[in-house]
Amino acid sequence: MPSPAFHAPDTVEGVVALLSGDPTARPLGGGTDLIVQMRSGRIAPSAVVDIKRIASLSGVRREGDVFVIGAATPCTALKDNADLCAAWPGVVEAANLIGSVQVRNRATMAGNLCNASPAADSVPALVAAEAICVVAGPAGMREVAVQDIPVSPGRTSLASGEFVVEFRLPVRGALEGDAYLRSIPRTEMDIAVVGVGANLRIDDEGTCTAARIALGAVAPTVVLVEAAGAALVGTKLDEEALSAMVEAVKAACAPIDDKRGTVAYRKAMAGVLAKRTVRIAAQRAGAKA
Amino acid sequence: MNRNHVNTTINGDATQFLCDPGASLLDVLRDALHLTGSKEGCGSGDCGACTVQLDGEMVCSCLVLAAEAEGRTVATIEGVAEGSVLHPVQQKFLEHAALQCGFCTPGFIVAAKSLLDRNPNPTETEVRYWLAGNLCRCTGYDKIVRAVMDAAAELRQERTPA
Amino acid sequence: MNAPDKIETFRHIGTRPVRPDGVDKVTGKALYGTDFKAPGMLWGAILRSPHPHARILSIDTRAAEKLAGVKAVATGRDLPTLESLVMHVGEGASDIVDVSHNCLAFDKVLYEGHPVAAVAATTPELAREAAVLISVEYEVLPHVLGLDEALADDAPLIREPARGRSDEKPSNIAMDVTMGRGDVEAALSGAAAVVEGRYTMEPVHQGYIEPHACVASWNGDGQAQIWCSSQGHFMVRSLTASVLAIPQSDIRVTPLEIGGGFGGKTTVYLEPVAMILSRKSGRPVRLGMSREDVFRATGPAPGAIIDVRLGADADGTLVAAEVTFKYHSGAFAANDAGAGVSSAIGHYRIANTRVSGIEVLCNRPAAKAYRAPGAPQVNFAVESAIDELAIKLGMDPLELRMKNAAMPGDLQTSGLPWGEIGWVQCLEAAKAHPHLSAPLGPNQGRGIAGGYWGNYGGPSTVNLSVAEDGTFTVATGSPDIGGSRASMAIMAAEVLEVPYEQVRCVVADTASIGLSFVTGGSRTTFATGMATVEAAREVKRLLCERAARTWQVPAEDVEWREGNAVCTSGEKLGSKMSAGEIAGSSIHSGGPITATSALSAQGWLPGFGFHICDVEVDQETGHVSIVRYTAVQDVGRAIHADYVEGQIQGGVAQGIGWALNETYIYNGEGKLENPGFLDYRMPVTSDMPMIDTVMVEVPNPVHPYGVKGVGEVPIVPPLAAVANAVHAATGKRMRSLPMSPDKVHAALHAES
Amino acid sequence: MSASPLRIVIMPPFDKEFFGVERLSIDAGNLFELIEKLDAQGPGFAKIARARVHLAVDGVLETDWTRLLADVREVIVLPRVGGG
Repeated sequence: MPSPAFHAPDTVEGVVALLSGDPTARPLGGGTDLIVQMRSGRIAPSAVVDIKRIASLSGVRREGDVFVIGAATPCTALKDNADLCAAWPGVVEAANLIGSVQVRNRATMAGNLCNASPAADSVPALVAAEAICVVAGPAGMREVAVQDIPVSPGRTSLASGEFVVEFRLPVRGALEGDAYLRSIPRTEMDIAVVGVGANLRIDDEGTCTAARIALGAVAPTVVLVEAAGAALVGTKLDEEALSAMVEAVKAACAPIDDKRGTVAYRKAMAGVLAKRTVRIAAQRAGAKA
Repeated sequence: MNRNHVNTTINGDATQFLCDPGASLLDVLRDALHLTGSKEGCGSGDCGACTVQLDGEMVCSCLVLAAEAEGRTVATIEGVAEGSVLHPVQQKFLEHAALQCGFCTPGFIVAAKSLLDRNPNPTETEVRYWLAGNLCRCTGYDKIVRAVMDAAAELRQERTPA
Repeated sequence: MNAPDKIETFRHIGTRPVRPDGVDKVTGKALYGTDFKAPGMLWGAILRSPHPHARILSIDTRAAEKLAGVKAVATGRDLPTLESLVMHVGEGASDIVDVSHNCLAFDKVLYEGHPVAAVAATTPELAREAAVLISVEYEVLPHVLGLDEALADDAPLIREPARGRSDEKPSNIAMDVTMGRGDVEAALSGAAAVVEGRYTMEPVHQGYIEPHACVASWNGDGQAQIWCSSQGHFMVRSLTASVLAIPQSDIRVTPLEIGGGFGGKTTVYLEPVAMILSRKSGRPVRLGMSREDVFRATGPAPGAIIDVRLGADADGTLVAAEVTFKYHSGAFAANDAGAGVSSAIGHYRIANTRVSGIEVLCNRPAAKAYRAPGAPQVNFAVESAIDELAIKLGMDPLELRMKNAAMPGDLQTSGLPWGEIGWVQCLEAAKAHPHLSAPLGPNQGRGIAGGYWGNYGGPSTVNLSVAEDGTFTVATGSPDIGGSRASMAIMAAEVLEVPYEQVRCVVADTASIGLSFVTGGSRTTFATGMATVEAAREVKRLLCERAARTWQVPAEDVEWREGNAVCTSGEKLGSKMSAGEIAGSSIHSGGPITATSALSAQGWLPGFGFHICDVEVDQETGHVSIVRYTAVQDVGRAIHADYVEGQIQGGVAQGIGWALNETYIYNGEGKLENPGFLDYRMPVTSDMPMIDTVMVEVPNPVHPYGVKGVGEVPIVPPLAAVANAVHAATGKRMRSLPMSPDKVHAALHAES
Repeated sequence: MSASPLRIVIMPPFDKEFFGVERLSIDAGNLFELIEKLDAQGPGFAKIARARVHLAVDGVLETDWTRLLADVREVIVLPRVGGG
């Protein structure tokens, strides 16, 4: 068990150079997954590259019509940006369900995404939000939809030398809302048994004009259930529409039995939580109950 | 063996140490710097017994690489009291008997102090959720929550000009 | 020492002073088992079995030994071969051969995580690296985890046929206990109402936050020191000496602060191994466990299959009870069945009873005591069945319990009569409590349950010495897990009629105080407290006697009042000498003043508790929230009221965790799937409400201050209290623990 | 010595494990002597008695085995229970 080298470059290029030169090197954000995996012996990177010394990677900022969230921003820091909280409460809440306050003071959404656990809390919310992440690599910067990053448990689509530098979310108008709920056995400190992110837009009449529903922990990766969104569009989010949405959600579930939940329970919870999540998102969008 | 040389500030004191690049901040605090007040209950961020403040934010020191402490400030349980004068959270833990074995206590005190530093008037629910990352197996949390609420009340009184 | 000193008027008993070890613990100064380091110390690591059951064919340690910085390697062959010897120094009896083989496997590994070899090196990283270099060749054997599976005819045998059973067919039954009287079958067939059910659960862990750790230093002359945290350093000395076949006096064990035990630190896992490594290396050696090691290789409480049948007359008189259970023993013989039998139905007066339990060997870590060991499991079944019976009879469940409650003089399951128990007083206090009549919200339900634990007395030694300034030091041999130093100081100050702060209490090492049994069995405040009171009374007598000789008056003319020796008659009438004045001149009055009390405390009494639990159930998700909880308990008399309440609250929280989410999860390969706090889900702060405690005081007439023992009772009733509340909220009877959301959901939506 | 032999009640598991009976009549001056005599009838019993056995004298647990048994009617041999 040789110790990894530790690097803390202060430029994105510096990180890319270190990562591209060494296939087992890992970027270090909050470390709340990486360090646990190193300690347990599950991974043995030859180098750890701390990205927190790069000023532009920490914090939330506005660039025109876009919120830019640096990849090294800890989850709790998202709450300090009132505009982000008002526009994307579901994303901020999802990120602030991970672990404990101690963990969230370190953990980042980029780490949550790139750990590629199907149960990651922030990912269904980001997918529902249609978030984009900017990836830096040897070939420069590219934009990728969040849902295209994880490919299977523990694996991402990032190429050698690539790492996520930021998330981009649009500034929101009125009549839009998002939400995230998860099922865990306790009230805190658990991995999601099921997670559901919802993001809606309605018109002045209360008719849903756009909807994205994403599920966590019911498949090898977080899944965007397009049929579920489609079931809501054009409706007033009435019981019938919600039931159709729930059926679409259940149909999209392909969970496993494991120590955290059964197939039957996960399917049932996906439906229950999808309905609850959509109701919260609708309320946030301004729909009449 | 490749070792990192780290300059940091611990409980207000400029501190230097050499560490294995894979060593956690907790390892260095406990084994190199002999600050054993921060405890290792799990090594995976699930028990909070190793809670310290890093640049003012509470973190599990088992989930921080020691090398990351370069140029940053670390505050541990050993720095919570001012000399022999206990912080109100410490005093209230004693008065409310909010500890039995006491092993989780340093982590709880650092976490509770972090809460009260930013929110001097938390509700019971806020206290309970803030402290959810700190496991206690002895007390059932009742007296801990009471101690933190009482410490908050005392801090509010201290901060209110007479 | 029979009668209480005074009736109800106490100077210190029942107050809530700050514990003497408090400041050290809130400032991080206190040294726990994991904190101690010796100069020149080596770091140890243990190689553990990846298999639940395998024969060790060979162990090759050469590569590890060659690694620079490695100073010693040990395997089971380094431990002496021992004759079977059953000892009772921890909690329950254990065979010293089993203790030895659990520290380091000899020829077979019996569970995943069973230690196979150990190394000591100059750094922890090197030690871990070296452990991995040890190559072990295993012949993997079929394993068995389940109770019924382990009892099947073709089950793999965990060990050779048990002693004394050579005439029987070999099986995995490690212990078999049956008690009872009367004709259960006849009574059940004549009963107006009968309920029966099977209740099940997997093992759960004590969950102390401090992992096991020790430092051992064993010199060439045979003398050794061990620094560790445990529930009893005399237990550590005795078991370590026995495993190593060396004299006990050659080992000095210094107790460090202990970060929780709950019964789980009443045996040795690491100390004999650290000793071997130290002897081989000539250096002090530290061994510690990771959290995963703790879950995989230290004693969980047994899981269980429990069958209950209860019968009652139409008026609610219980006429028959039959309880038959199987407990996991794990890899070695455990002790929970006996306590399970005596803790099942003794709280009710029932003419016809049969309670029978067995311990079943299987490929899991050896079960170890966990707070009222063996009692919560059977109590869950019995108190659930009582609830069901009340519904069947159309009776209020509290009235049913009151009608049948055992009283002093009634027979226990063992046939012995109950002493001065306070069960009825608990029920009456609960009946008067506003919680029982408080309104419930939607989806809420209220459950009640009662239970008890026998408690214990046993050997304790206390030395009480007087400093030259008249202040007092109490030295005990009982590790302080939850504030017992404060309780001892309170009792001594009460006897000596001095301020609490004038008495300080320490836990002395094995060379500095006489034998004391483990802090367990809820015995410390009772037994060590009895020794403290006896020593304080003797010191008081000595102080009076010194004053009498100083004044040249008969001893009977001097009394101790308000912390002073006072002359009560004659010429010197009214003369006073403080403890400081007497002790300050003690060098000229016969020497230092000190008293030792060494006793085997008898007359312990069981404790009874009655719990009221309100839950709210999310009908769609199956989540159960505890919204209100009240625990009533007969505590005998509370010495330090805060720590009595704290024991009750802590026991309730552990019981709630057991009821709702805690459970061992093994996969098909016999490997533990949840060896960490992430997936072994103990209650967190936000899971819990405040826990109201009601201390009922029915003093133990044998103890000078009426102490009964408090710590274990409160974990007994919560399992059924929660289950009965879930039933009240949902109409579903949960007979399998834990009542996790998926299981409650499945019960609520069985049709879909 | 007691006036008439003591009634000894052997609780499970010791009845089957050592004696094959549930009741015995034995003369003994104190509990140590009783254990010795029980060992003669159930070889091996003395060896495990300290660790595994509680003795109740006329219905009350007695851990002092020097206790004299004159005027005692019954001794119950029952399993010792551990605590946590």
